[in-house]
Amino acid sequence: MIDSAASPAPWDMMAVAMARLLNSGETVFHGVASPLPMVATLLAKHLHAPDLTYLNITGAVDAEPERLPVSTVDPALLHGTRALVTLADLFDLSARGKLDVAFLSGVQIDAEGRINLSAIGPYDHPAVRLPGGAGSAMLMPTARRVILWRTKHDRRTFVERLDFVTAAGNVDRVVTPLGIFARRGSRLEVESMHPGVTPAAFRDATEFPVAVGLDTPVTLPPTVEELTVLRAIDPDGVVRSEFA
Amino acid sequence: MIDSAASPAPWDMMAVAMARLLNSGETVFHGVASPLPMVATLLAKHLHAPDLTYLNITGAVDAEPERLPVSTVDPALLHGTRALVTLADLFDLSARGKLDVAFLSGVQIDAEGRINLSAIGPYDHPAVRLPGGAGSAMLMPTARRVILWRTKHDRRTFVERLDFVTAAGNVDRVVTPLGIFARRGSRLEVESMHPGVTPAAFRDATEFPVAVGLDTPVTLPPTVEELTVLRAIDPDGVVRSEFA
Amino acid sequence: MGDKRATLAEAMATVPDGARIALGGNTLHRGPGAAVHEIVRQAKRGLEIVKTAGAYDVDLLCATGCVAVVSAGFVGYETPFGMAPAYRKAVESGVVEAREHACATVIAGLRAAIQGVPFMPVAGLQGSDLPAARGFRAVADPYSDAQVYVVPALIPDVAILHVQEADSAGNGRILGTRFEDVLMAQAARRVVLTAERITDGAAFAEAPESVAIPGFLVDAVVSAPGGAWPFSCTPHYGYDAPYLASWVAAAAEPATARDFIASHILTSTPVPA
Amino acid sequence: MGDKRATLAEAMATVPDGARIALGGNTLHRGPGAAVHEIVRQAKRGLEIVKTAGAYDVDLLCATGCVAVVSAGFVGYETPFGMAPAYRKAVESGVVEAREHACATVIAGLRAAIQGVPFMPVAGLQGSDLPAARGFRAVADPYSDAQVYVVPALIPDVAILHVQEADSAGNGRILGTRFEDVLMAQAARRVVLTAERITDGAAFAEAPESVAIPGFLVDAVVSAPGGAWPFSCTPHYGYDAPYLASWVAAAAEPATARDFIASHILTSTPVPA
Repeated sequence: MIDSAASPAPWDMMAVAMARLLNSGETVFHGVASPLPMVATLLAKHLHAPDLTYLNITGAVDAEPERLPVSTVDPALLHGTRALVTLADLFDLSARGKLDVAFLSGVQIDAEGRINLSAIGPYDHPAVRLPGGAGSAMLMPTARRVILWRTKHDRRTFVERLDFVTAAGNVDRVVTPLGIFARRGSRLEVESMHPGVTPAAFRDATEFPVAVGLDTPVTLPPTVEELTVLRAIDPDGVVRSEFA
Repeated sequence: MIDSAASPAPWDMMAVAMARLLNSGETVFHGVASPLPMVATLLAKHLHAPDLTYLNITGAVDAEPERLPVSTVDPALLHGTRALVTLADLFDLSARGKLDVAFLSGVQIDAEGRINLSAIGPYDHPAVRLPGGAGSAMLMPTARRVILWRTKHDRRTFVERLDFVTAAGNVDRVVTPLGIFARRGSRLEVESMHPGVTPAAFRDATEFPVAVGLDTPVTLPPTVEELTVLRAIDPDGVVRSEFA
Repeated sequence: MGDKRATLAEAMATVPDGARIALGGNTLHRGPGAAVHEIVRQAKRGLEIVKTAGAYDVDLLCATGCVAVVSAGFVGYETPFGMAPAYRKAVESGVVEAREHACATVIAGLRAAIQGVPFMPVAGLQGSDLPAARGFRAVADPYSDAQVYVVPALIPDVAILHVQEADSAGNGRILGTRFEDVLMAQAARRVVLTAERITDGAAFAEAPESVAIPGFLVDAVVSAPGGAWPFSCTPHYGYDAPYLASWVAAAAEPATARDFIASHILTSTPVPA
Repeated sequence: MGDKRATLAEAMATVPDGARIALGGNTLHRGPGAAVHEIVRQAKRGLEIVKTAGAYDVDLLCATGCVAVVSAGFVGYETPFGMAPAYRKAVESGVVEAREHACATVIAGLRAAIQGVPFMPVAGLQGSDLPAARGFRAVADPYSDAQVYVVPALIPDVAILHVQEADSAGNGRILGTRFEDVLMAQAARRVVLTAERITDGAAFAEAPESVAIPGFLVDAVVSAPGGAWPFSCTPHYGYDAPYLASWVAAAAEPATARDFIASHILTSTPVPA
C-alpha cells in the first residue's frame, strides 16, 4: 500500500512525524512497549527541542541512553539521568496538569480518537484478551496533549465502533504508516498522507469515513538532517522493531 | 512536692518509667520537642527491648546517635541509620495500624487522657496560642498505644475540662513527675506514685478526681543498672532539658 | 533488628492458597523470578496477582494454574515478545479473571492501603468503560461538589520483591528504577525480599537513601543470586531473551507449555545462562 | 534543561503579596533562612505560610507583618527555646490567622494537590475538635459506607526550599532528612531552590536517588552559601543557638523585635557566625 520506491520507510516516516509534533520546553512521557515514542522524543530533543524534558516509565529525566533498548522499561534508559522519579510521580504530574505530551497507542482507534487496549469481542468473554491500557485511562483525560501512534493502519484498527473504550481524552494527533490524523473538535480528520500513499489506499484502510483526496496535504518526507540524526541516535534500527 | 532526699530525680524517674513501658519487637515513634521519649526509647533498646524499632521524625530507623540533641528533629538522630523514611511514611504506618507506640504530650490533659496543645481560652480568641498538636490528632486514634508524658504535674495541666480537644484516642499510660496514670476503660486511674510522693500531694496537683491513698503502689525507683545505662546513653543530661 | 533470613522454600511456604500477592518489578525487569518458580513448584492455587505491568510472572502462573485473578494495568512482553499467551488463554477461557486496572488505579489502591483509608481519589478515567466494568465509584468533593473517581484500597497479603542487595534485617537496596516495589512493601500485610546478595549492610548507613525498603517492613529475606532471572536485574544481568522467546513459543499450547515447565522449572531451579 | 540560576532578590521578587508559600525544613532545621530574610527585606504582605512544623521562619514573618495566615501543625522552637513569641502575639491579637492542622493533614492537603484531586482522605482525627474548627468534612466510603475525613487540596503558589547542592537546571540534592520538601516541590505551582552550593551536578548521575528534587519541577535556583542560617544545614552547620536565643528574647516585645530586625536583617544579609 506504500510505494517504497517513491516513499520513505514507514518507521522513519513515523519517527520523524512524531518528533516534529514535540516542542522545546514540553514535558513528554512514554510508557511500556513504546520504541517509536522513545526514538521520536530523543530525535526531537537532538533536533529542534533541546529543552524538551524526556520522561519515561523508568523514572529517568532527560537520560542519554548509550544504546536504545527494544523494551522501553529497560534500565538502559536510565543512563545519565540526574534524578529518579517514580511512575506514580509521573502519573501525578499528568493528574495536576503539568504533563504536556503523553504517547499512547490502541489496538482499536475510533473516529473520536478513543482507544481499545482491553479486549476484542465481549469484554466479559473476550475473543482476544489484549494486554490492557497501562496508564492510558488516567493519562488520556489529564495529559495536555496525547499523541497516538499505531504501526498498523487497517480497517480492524481504525474502526467505526470500539469493542471496549479503554481510554478517551485529549488526543491531539494520530500517527500511522499512512499518514497523520489531527483532532478537530471531537473527530479525527486527516491532516496529511505520507508520500506515496493514495487517497484510495488511505480510505480503504480506514473503517470510519475520512475526507481524503488529491488536495490532501502530503507529509514532508524525512529530511537528510532528520535521517542523519535518527541513524546516529538509533544505529541498531530499534525504530523498526514495532514492524517485526 | 517531691522529697528529693527519699526520691530519684524526676527526669531519671520519668525516663526510666517510660522506658519500662516499651517492649522488644514494638515500633516506637516520637516527634518534635521530645527529649524524654528519645532517651526513654534508647534506654529501653539498650536494656530489655533490643528488637524495638526506634522511629522518629527525622526518618531514621534504629539510629545510634553519638550525642543526644535537645531538638529531637536534629540530624544527630540520623547517625547510623540504614534507611531513611519520611514523616509521611511514619504517619501512614500508624494510619494502617502498624505503629505500636507513639509518644505524645499535652499542655492540658483530662481524665479521659485527651489533650490540648492548641489554645488556652477561647479557640478563636485565645489567651495563649499554643504551638499546636503536631501529629497528635492523627496519631492518637491510630497508634496502637499512645504514651503521654508531661514534666509539669499541676492543676492547670491535669484539668477537669480541656479548653480545646486537640487530640483523643488510644492513650495507654500518662507519665508525670509525680506518678503514672493507666487508662482503665475511658478514664485515667493512678497506677503508681513515684517514690516520695504523698497521696495528698498527688491529689492536690490534679484537678480531676483521682483515687490515691496509702495503698497506691509506689513506682519502682530506677535501678542501678537502669541509671548506669541512662548515664551512658545521655552523658550530657539532655533528659533534664524539659525541666529547665 | 532480628535475623530475617530464610530459604526460598521457607519464605514461599508462608504464602497461602488464595493469597493476594504483589510482585515487584515491571514487564521484563527485576521481577521476582526465583520466587515465582518456587510458587509454581509449591503448586499454589487461587492466587490474585497485583502488579502494574506484568509479563513472564503473570503468564507462567496462569499456565501453571496458580492464579484465579490478575489485577494489573498491562500484561505482556512488550515489543520483544508481544502478548502473554498463557494469560490470554486463561482469561479467554474464563479460568482466570482479568481484573483490569489503569496502572494509576493499581497505584491508587495501594496508596489507600498504605494510608489506612478505604479509598483513594484518582484523576482521569473520564470517558473510559473501565469504571463501569470494574465498579469504580465516583464521589462528590464535599468542598466543591466536583465528582471524582475513587478506587478501593488494594491490600496485598504478601509483597514479593527482588532487590540487588539486602542485609539480614531486611533492609533492601534497589539499584535503578524502583517501580512500585516501595508502595507494595508499604501496602502489604507481609513482605518477602529476595536479594542478589545478602551483606552485612554496613555500606547502607553511608547512603541510606539508596535503601528503598526499610527492614522493619520486611518479614523474610532470601539469598537468591540470579533471583530475578529470566527478568533483568541491573547491573548484574539483562532479561534472558532466548529463554523468554522459547517460553512464549511453548506457552501457546498447553502440551508444549507443560513440557517446558516440567523440564525447566519443576525439575530444577533455573539460573541465569 | 535551561539555566535557572537567579539572585535571591530576583527569585523572591516573583513571590507576590498574598501568596501561599510552602517553606521547607522542619522546626530548627534546613529552613530557607536566607529566603525568609529576603522576604522581610522585600516587605511582602498577606502571605500564607504552609509548613508542618515551623519556628524562626513563621515567627519572624509574623513579627515583620508579612503574614496573614499560618497553615501548620506546630509552631515553636521545641525544647531549646520554647514557644514562638511573635507568632503567639500575632495570633492572640487577631492579626494572624492560625489555620491549625495536624501535620498529617498538611501532608494530606499537599498529596491532594500533587495527585490532582480536590481532596485526600486521612485516617485519624476522631475525637478531635480540629475537624469542626477547620471545617474538615467526612465523606462516606462508597464501598463500605464507613465515614472518613477528607482534607481539601492545599496548593502552594510557591515552594521555597533550601538544599545542600543543586545544578543550574534545578536538580537539588538533599542530605539527611527531606522533611516535606519533596511533597512541597511537587504540590506547588512554582518552586524556588536555594542551595549551599551550585555545582555542575555531574556527580548526581552517579547517585540519582540522592537528588530529592528533579530539576523539571524547579523554576529558579539560587546560590546561597549559609542559606539555611540560622536553621541547621547538615553536615555544614548546626542551628545558631545564641542567635535564636537572642531573637526569641527580643521577639517578646514589639520594640525590641523591631530593633533586632533593623540591626540584624534589614541592614545586612545575616551569615553564619
